Amino acid sequence: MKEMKLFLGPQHPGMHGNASVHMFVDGDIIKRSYLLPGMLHRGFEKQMERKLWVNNISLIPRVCVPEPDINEMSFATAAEKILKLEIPERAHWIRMIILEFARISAHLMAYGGLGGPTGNYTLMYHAHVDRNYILDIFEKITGARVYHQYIVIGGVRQDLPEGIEEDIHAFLNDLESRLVEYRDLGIDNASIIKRIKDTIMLPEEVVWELGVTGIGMRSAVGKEYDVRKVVPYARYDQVEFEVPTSNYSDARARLDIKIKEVQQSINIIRQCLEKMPEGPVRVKPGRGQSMRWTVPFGYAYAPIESSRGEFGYYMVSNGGTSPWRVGVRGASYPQGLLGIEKYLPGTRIDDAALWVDTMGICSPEIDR
Amino acid sequence: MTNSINNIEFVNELVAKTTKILKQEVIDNQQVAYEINTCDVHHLLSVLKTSGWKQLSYLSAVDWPEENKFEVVYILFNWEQPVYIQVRTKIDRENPVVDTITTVFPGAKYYEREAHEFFGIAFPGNPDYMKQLILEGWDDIPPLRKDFDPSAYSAKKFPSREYPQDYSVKDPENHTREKREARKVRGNALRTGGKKQ
Amino acid sequence: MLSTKFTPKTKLTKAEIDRKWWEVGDYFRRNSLWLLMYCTGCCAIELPPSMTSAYDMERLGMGPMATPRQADILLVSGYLSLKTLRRLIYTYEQMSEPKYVVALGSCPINGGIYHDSHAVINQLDQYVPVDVYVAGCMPNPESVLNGFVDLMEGIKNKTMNGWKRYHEHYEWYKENQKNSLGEVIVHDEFHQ
Amino acid sequence: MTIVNFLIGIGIALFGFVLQTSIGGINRKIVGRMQKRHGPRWYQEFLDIFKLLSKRAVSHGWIFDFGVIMALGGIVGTAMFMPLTKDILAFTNNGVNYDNFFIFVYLLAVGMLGMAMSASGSGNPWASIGVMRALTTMLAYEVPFLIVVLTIINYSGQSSLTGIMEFQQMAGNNWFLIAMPLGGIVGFICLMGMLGKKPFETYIAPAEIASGPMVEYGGKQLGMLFILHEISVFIEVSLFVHLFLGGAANIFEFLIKYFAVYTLANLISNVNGRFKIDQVVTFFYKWPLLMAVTQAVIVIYFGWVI
Repeated sequence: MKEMKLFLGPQHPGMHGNASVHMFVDGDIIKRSYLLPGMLHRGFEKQMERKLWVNNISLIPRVCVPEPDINEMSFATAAEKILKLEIPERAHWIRMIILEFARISAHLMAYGGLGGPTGNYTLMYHAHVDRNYILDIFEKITGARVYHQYIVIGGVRQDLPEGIEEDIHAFLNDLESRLVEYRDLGIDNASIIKRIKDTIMLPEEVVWELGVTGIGMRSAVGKEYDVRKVVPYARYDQVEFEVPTSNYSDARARLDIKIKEVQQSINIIRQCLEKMPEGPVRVKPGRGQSMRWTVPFGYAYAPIESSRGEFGYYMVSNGGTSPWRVGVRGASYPQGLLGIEKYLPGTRIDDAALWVDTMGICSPEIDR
Repeated sequence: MTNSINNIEFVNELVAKTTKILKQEVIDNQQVAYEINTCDVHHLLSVLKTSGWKQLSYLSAVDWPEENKFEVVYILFNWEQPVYIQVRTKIDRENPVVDTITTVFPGAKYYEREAHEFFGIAFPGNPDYMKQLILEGWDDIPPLRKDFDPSAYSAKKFPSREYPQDYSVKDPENHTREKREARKVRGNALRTGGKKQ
Repeated sequence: MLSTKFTPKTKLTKAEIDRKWWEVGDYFRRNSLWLLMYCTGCCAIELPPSMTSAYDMERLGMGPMATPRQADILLVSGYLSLKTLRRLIYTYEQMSEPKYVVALGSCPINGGIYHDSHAVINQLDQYVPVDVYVAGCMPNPESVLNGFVDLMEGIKNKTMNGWKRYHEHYEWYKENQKNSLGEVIVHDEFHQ
Repeated sequence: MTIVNFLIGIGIALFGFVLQTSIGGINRKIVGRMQKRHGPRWYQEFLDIFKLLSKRAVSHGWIFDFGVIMALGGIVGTAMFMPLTKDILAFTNNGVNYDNFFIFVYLLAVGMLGMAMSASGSGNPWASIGVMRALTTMLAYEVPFLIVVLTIINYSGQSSLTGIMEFQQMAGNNWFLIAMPLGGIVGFICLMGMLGKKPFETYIAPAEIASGPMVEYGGKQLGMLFILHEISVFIEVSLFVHLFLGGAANIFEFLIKYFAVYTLANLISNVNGRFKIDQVVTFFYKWPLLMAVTQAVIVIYFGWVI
């Protein structure tokens, strides 16, 4: 049969985000494929060079839409590394709470996204309900549902509101009790197991070849390669948590790790609420006027463990009021571009949407 | 990590043994930076890869128009001895050419394509580096160079909305005072439960 | 007092009959609006909450659809880069009429936070006609739903005529598209 | 055969459309409640269909248009033969009922063929993949289903639906679902496949092949396709009711059984994911086929019936 050309996206219900996978299929098997990125290109790296350090805080959350807080954290830590700035102790703990909530929200979205390619919409609807509760908590803490602009250079924007601890505990208990239900609807569901077990493999040598990080790497390598453990930022060295791993990376193992990580994030948030000291949450960074402060000359790379892997900002300052160069290392860059080119071929059309979903490909951070 | 200082010393020795270091910088206890000659990049990266720095985290460039140089940056990471290594090298801005490193790190393929697209750096050896990746039908100088002005490009290409009325603030002094007074009135109204005094 | 019983019956002209039928069609159209899920930008992240159980768009008879042929609303969710605009115009022209365009966020209105970016267009209604704008960065699910209710009102009042405008001023729209895009047809390595 | 018969037949097809569309709407509401939300209005499906009919159509050549009309005609023609209860059926002559099971098998194929033709005529690759998958799925479920139905025909000694109905009702409501448990289960699984419910929804699969055969339809053609779909669901569910649930003595019994069967299929569908196409085929050719053959052997050679 002749090779046929198919587009998965940009306008396709199976594609998350605005990117296009071009596939050449023979029958049902994909022979060649490419990702066509750039539909979400906004010129972030150029925009950041033209804005003040303060103004950039409103711009950066938009780099990765499903999980905006990692951008703020990465930007703030990179700048603090250049500034050699010590931020207040309480701010570290609040940052951790925000980051872990962002991780839960992104994991729930990705796990609910399993409902799209496999067709189990009930799972998707339930996951989005819980995610919406997290957005409500974010709204209480930061004032915004999605783009919080909460983690700023020198701490966090404001202290936690009174009485938020009860809300958080109530939600966490609720979510924890429902994780079993998520397993039953998703990865333990007999009809879905047929789709995700022993398929969409990610062997160890592919991980090293592409440079995949995050869940993909941990599920294949079987070691605790988590930036939070290996290069601890904030106060991750002072909380106890496990990094779930596995030695056999099929789609099911990766989704399984996602659910386990949600459990670990719940534990981390509980510990944070317990260990959090009182005190100020923000210091004034840099010198100069109230807004137009400067950052000294320097280079820094700030890696953060996002829900998809190592996410980092490479930042160069030349001592001015705005960054000289900001480079964004998208967590899904390797598997999104080279992975689709090299390892999507050989799978079936049915698997393409699941491939994109379980590898955790986020198109806005590839395009910037 | 208790042994992070040892790790950095280990890296220092390794890099010093391999190649000539132009400049060295310790950013924090898990991150170091080296500036080296362009011709040594390939050799250093392959040595680092065999020593365990198997992951290429990032590859990009920085534009320094005053020096008339591009600075190409490679960030490597080793999960066993957690040190981030930034390898930087400066190349001529007029004729920017760096040899590809896809033979060492296959994952660099798309980073190099992107660097070519946004800075115009050529990577001979990478088969596809000339192809456009993110931009489509680009008709100007590469956009991340410092002499490219996106605002002028935007004004030239995309018509902006014309507003029938100008809402911008003409007299900042007066404006802030008015605002402050309005805020005071509003606060008073809230404090007294909406009743006028 | 005049009795309505004996008023002479006037025969309806063809135009009037057409109008009546159109009104009947409008009732069905506004109660069953199908969206095209084209996530052009970041506002798409607020669509899942408004579509799923938290805000449940299906109460209003709306739902996501797989292909442009089946859909009624082209939902432009957020900023549009040049590359997206090219595909958006394809998509818009594929949809069957009557069709409506709803633009979410401030970026399609005037460029928003990306007003001086080299890749993002500033004003969507230069290229395709827009019926409803929902401002905000990003609009809450409440305001998204409010925008759709506005669209339904507009269909009832016959003010949502974007697709007719596109027919009437086709040359003008095409010229604008050409000026910004260079060429509307896609050329890249994947479209050999 | 008079004009009255034809009118009754068209009435039955219309009734089937209205019935299935309302029950489909109610089911959307039920599923909505299951997914922690309100769900649409119960008459939403009617609004959808009439809206589609009110839109302008895009044509992709005459095969595309003609195929839809042919499919709709074929399906309406099939529905005209469907008995609602023992007494309500269109074509009857001096006690001879023209509602043989094989009529439905053959006439349904006209509808399917028309749809396949039209979808291929659109020229979209997703559509041709969808059609390919739909035909493969049909091949998969037809074999076990036909074996079970042939067993029933063999056991009851007739292939007329009203006859089978009466046969079940005579012996004190001994439904074939209970009399032949294995066959009943196979019948239900095959019904899920026929309805395109979720483990076997492979040929629609919005997230994989962008709703498959329907990818190029919009406006009037899609509206006709929806009507076609509703009527074919009516035919398939009614077949199951008549063959396995003892048919109906009066119209209310029919409505209740119909609603129960369709809702159950829908609920099962909504907590499952969908299979790949090769998994659908291997699934049907493994357990359902084995169970159907076992049932046939038990019934035909041993004569054991509960």
